Amino acid sequence: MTNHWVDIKNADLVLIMGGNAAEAHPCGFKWVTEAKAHNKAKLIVVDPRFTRSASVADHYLPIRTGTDIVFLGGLIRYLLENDKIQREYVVNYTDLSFIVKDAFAFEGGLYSGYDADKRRYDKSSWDYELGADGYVRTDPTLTDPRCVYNLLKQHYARYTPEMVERVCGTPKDKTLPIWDLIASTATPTRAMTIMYALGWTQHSIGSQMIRTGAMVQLLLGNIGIAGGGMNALRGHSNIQGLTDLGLMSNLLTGYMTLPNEAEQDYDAYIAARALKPLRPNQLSYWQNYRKFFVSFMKAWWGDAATADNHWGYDYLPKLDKPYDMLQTFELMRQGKVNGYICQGFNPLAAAPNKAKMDASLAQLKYLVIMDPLATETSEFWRNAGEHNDVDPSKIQTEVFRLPTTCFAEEDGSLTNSSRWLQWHWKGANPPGEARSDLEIMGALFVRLRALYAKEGGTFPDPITKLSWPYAQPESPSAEELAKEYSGYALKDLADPKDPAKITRKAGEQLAGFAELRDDGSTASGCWIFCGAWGPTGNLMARRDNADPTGIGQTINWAWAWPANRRVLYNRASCDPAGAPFDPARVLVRWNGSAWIGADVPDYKADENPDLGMGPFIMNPEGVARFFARGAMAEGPFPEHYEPFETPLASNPLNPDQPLALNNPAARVFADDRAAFGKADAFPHVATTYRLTEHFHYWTKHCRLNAIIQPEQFVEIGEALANEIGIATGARVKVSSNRGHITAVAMVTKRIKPLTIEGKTVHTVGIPIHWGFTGVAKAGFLANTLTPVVGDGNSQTPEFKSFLVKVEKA
Amino acid sequence: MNASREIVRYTAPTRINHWLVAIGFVLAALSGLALFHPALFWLSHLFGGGPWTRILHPFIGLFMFIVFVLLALKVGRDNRMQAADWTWLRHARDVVANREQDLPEVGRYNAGQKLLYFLIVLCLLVLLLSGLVIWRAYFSLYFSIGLVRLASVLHAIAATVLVCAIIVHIYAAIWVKGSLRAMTRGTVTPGWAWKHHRAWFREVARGAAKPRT
Amino acid sequence: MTLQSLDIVRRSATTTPSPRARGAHTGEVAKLIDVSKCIGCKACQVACMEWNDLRDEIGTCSGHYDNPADLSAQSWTLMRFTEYENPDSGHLEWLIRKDGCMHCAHPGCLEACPSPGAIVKYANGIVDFHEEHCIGCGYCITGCPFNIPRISRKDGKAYKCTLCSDRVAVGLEPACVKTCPTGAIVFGSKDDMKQHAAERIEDLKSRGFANAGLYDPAGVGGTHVMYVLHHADQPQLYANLPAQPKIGAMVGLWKGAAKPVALLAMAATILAGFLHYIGIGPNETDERDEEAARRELEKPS
Amino acid sequence: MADLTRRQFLKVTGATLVGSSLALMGFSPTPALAEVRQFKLARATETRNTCPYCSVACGVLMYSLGDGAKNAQPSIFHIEGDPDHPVNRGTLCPKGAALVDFIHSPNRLQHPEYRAPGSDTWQRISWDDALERIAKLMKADRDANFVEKTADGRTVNRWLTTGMLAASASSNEVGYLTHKVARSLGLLAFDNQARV
Repeated sequence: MTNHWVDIKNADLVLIMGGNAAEAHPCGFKWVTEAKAHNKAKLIVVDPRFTRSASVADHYLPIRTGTDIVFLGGLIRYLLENDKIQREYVVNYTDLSFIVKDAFAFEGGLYSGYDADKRRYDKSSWDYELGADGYVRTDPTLTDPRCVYNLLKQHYARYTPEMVERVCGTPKDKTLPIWDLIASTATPTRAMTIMYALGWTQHSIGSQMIRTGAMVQLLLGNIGIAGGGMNALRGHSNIQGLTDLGLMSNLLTGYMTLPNEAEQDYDAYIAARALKPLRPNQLSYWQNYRKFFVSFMKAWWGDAATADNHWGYDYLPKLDKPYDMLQTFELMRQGKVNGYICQGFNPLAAAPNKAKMDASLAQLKYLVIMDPLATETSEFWRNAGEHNDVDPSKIQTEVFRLPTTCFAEEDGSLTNSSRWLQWHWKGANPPGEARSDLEIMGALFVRLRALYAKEGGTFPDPITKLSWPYAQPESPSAEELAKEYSGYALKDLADPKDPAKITRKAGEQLAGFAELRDDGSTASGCWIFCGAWGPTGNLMARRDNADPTGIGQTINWAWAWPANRRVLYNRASCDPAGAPFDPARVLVRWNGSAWIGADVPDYKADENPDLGMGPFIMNPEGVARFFARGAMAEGPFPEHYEPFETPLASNPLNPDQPLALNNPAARVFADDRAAFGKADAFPHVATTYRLTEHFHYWTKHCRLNAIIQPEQFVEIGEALANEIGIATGARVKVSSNRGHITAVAMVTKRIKPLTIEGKTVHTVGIPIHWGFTGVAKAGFLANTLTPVVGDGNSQTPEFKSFLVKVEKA
Repeated sequence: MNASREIVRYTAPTRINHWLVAIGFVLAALSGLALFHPALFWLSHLFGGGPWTRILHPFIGLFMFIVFVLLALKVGRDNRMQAADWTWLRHARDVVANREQDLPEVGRYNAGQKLLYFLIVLCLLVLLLSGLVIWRAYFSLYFSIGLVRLASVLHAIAATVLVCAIIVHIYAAIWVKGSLRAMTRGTVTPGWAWKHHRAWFREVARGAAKPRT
Repeated sequence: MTLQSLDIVRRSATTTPSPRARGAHTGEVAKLIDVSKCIGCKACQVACMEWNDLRDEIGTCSGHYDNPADLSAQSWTLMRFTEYENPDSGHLEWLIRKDGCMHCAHPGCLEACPSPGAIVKYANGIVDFHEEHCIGCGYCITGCPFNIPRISRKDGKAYKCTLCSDRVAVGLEPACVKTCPTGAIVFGSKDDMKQHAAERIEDLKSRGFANAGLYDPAGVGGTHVMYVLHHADQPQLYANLPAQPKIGAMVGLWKGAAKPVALLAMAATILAGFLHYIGIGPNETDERDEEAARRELEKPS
Repeated sequence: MADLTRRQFLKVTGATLVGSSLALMGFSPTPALAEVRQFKLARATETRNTCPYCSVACGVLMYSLGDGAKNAQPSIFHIEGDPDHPVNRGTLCPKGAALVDFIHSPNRLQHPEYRAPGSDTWQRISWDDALERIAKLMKADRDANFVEKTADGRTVNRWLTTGMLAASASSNEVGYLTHKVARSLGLLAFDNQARV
């Protein structure tokens, strides 16, 4: 979330699209009902199904799953054609005036530089035109045909309301009034927030859908303001924190990235990330990358990280390609992975194509499970009848299942969608012999380290030299670790302006990332968390909920990254001179000498606005990008591509280019491509989702949740039910090209058939949540049906759009 | 038949049957009244408390109904209304005033008894049917709440009528001396029979009437 | 006798007034359910079971969102889902109503209950069942205009929402109210709730629900659980919420007039017999009757 | 007497005729001292926590048996929302409201278990044996398959034959430690649930 949960109450308009906040985040959704009740806000829901969110919305529009870019692209066209944009905002705070290289082109659904064999782009043409001064050329009048504004207009010219109706199935006469309502927030005093979740991310073009939404918000001047923003509603309690901490195949902590194997030179690695400003006087905060990186390496390898060994640069593994989950399971299926550790994760249930997952896991020599609950993954080898029809005697995997504590039995912090780090306390002991993950990881590491110390082995240094300063080495405490990732001084730190003045004594906690140094004198395990445990103590445990301005900032409640800032890009809530766009919702303002207000300014705190520094300080441009440059796999502007399993034979936007039917830059493994189904055999469009009564695959183990939603079902519209001749409550078989499930049919008016390119398309809703362990009625894992293909950038599987056939069971 | 000998009015099986009905009635009435009116809820203590009263009452009722059916079948033939009965009824004031001399001769049962018979039959049928409908433990769930409400009222009305009828019945036995022994020892004196059921007395005297019940 | 932490103003099967010199310290309380804010998440169902230590059976999916399928001794509240295509607007509406005890000012259950003190009404308006006095007759079900109480199969006693009387007694809100994520359920004094409802109704009217209104049915003297409905003119749309609930005429008769009338009738019958005996006296068979009988018997036939 | 309805009045006047006289005879019903259920949290220990499900991160209050005395074994018996929390303000969704059933789920794992190759059952194993065996398996695999340099001489120091999926609900501290351990071993096939 660029903003935060409570801030939603400041919105005048709420667009829920690509998510179902009422269903998946009911307690956060309360701030939507607050905005409605006390801010006269209107709620718009765009979704293939009439959801629980839609049930309390002012406006609902149906849409075919996977076509959100068409709808939003149409909206962008509408805003540009009708000049419903916040001009002062877009001209000053976005790249609309930037000139793009002549070589950049888009034709027939493909951008310049496409290599069809590698399914990859050469992105060199996807960039701005630089002037002689080394800075990007701009045209503030927005008249240059090569400026981003005109390219954008040109790109979305094809996204007409008629095209939206043809592709999305959303009727034009219903769409236009909604677009008009959204356009009303282009004024500085009206704010719209967009709330989305996995309904956007779980597509092969998910990242681009989100970008399109962000572009709408930028055009309307809705980013950085109270009641605005692009608000990703993360699905799990600490997905945000674990991603912030870099628990991804290609990341280090704080969104630093692992080196590629080509990056053998440490300084080049830093230089590629410490981006120089692309416009005059821009902060380009990543210029400090070296400080973040060195402090990080000091936190991990302590004294073993020295300037001489480039702070242990070679202790880090280097990538030849991404090793995301889908890639790893592909390698596993090919027999190239021997061991696997699942810490509180249930991939057999959560990953696409269960049959492939079963086959992959069976290739392992050993599998280690750490979980509080009996997950399906831990029992993938167990024959559970039709729900998991495997032969244990043929599965040679050794499986270890280690019982862990649950939330109630441990101390620590979680980071929510609002980027708040909140401390929690242990209330009871775990059952039986269960142990915390800290104890397990600690004990495992200490054993490994001892084995390497005793026996030696391959490249033992990063293991034996890893900094492990914990009082009980087999059981590091949450407090010790929090202090370590927050950061502390390794030596007395002198004030750079006055070397005689010591600002921080050795061993003292740091107040924030501004104190980090690149000379090895500071340690911070995760720079964006720096200050969470500051010199005054654990700020994550703060519980002052005072909200003096009444706009819901509560900045003394817990601690938010970065720097306890609650609304990202809040500088953009003010005009270029530093006066708030909307005097009724002031986040920050320039008082002539400093930036002050209800929030921590997302800006240089004493920067005079007249000097022209942009509000998007992490970007070297200082402004937000409509033109993504090389940041996205598929191209600088979002383009609609059909899901990999589509009911259509061609992409209506690019009917003559077969390569542009699906995302041309998505990675698809051969066996997974072979497992795709076609519309003639699987005519119904399916989408999977959560129900509010359950959380993922956990709460089927909880009696109370099993009571309120006991048994697996699928939702189908009345029209489809009539077609296949079933009534609600009957059992149906739902098959994809990868397997089938049977479940109770819930026949509903809330799913209506859509007319797409003149043909009727039925949507089938498949709630997840059931499996072959738990106290709820046993069911099929919904991912028996789903295809293995990820988003071109994030490799998030396409769970939201695939083809099935529904028939009477 | 010897004049000095008493006349058999009820055989032992009939008497037992009657008293089983009577016991059933008393228990059903007491337990029913406990459930019917809060002022009488204390009666539930006789049955082991409220829940036991609630549990037992319908079974007692069923028992009473069954034994009553046996009795009613036995005495049914003698309870058919005849022309003379209507005359008797028109002289009800004389009956109450103990002036029997002006009444038509009465058979085994007088018209009042016959009416009571039919009233009890009716009440018990209503009680049975309405009782099943309001029997929460087993049957109520099969009926709409509206029907349960109607049945509750009918049950209460039928019970009230029955209780009143039985009070009349009991009083009659107290009032008409010599009646009680008919149901305790089975016999009446010839004078009693001659006075109250002369037609029946004469049948007995003719030897035409064998004690059937 | 006022040992209760909530003062009782009415007890079932009790013909004399309860002590009532003291008022409720909180005044009359009420729960307001704003159906237009409800997302049917069932948090209230869970919070209710969790707080009251109830666990219903794990049922099956019947092809509807309603789970469990009905109220029970273990489920004191239940979301009822209705898909309604509004003929006026052409819009689909998913009407979701939280069903449960309405805590009527004139409770039909209490009226019908034969067991003294098994059902009580507190001064603050809560109608509560005290199962230790419940005899399991189910008359409360018969008496309730909303079909709420349920008899447990475990103990044969009747159960329903207590409005968390144990929480309210110590100054807390009911569990369902506290948990409701969207604020669709609110709790406070009945006056405050009516005022809150008025604000909500105004908002709903501004959003095109011309018939939005408060459901506080007069037929049962008003309730301490009220609804804000978008279609207050058609309460039956919401899973057959009664349009004009009242204690049924039959229940009124059964529990009203019938009781004194019947006792009077019985007493009168006894009295009549007694007076008859005193006034007219017994009908005795004397020696003359025996003589007459003897004569007849001796007559040759 | 304002609340006395006509119906009640009838009862009072009409029916107590019989009732009161019987009551005088000692048949008065047991005085039913109806009392609300005792408030069950009066002295329970209250511990603050965060709901482990979605990313709203609602504040929860956990109530456990005992007052923290050494001889009392705490067991959480009730959870409700933290009214001070700025986001949830005491509310909880159906998952959060049911957290106590997660803590006490019959499917909570109690002790380490081991499933041998080809077996169809779990067998119990001690922590020491489990950790020892896992560490040995990992080391053997790492030592055998660790890539220090590529064929063209680039230093890569990666271990690709073992992978790890980290959690989605473990704390930042667990995540941080897990990352530290995983990367020090050279793992690249390392992800968390953010991907799915």
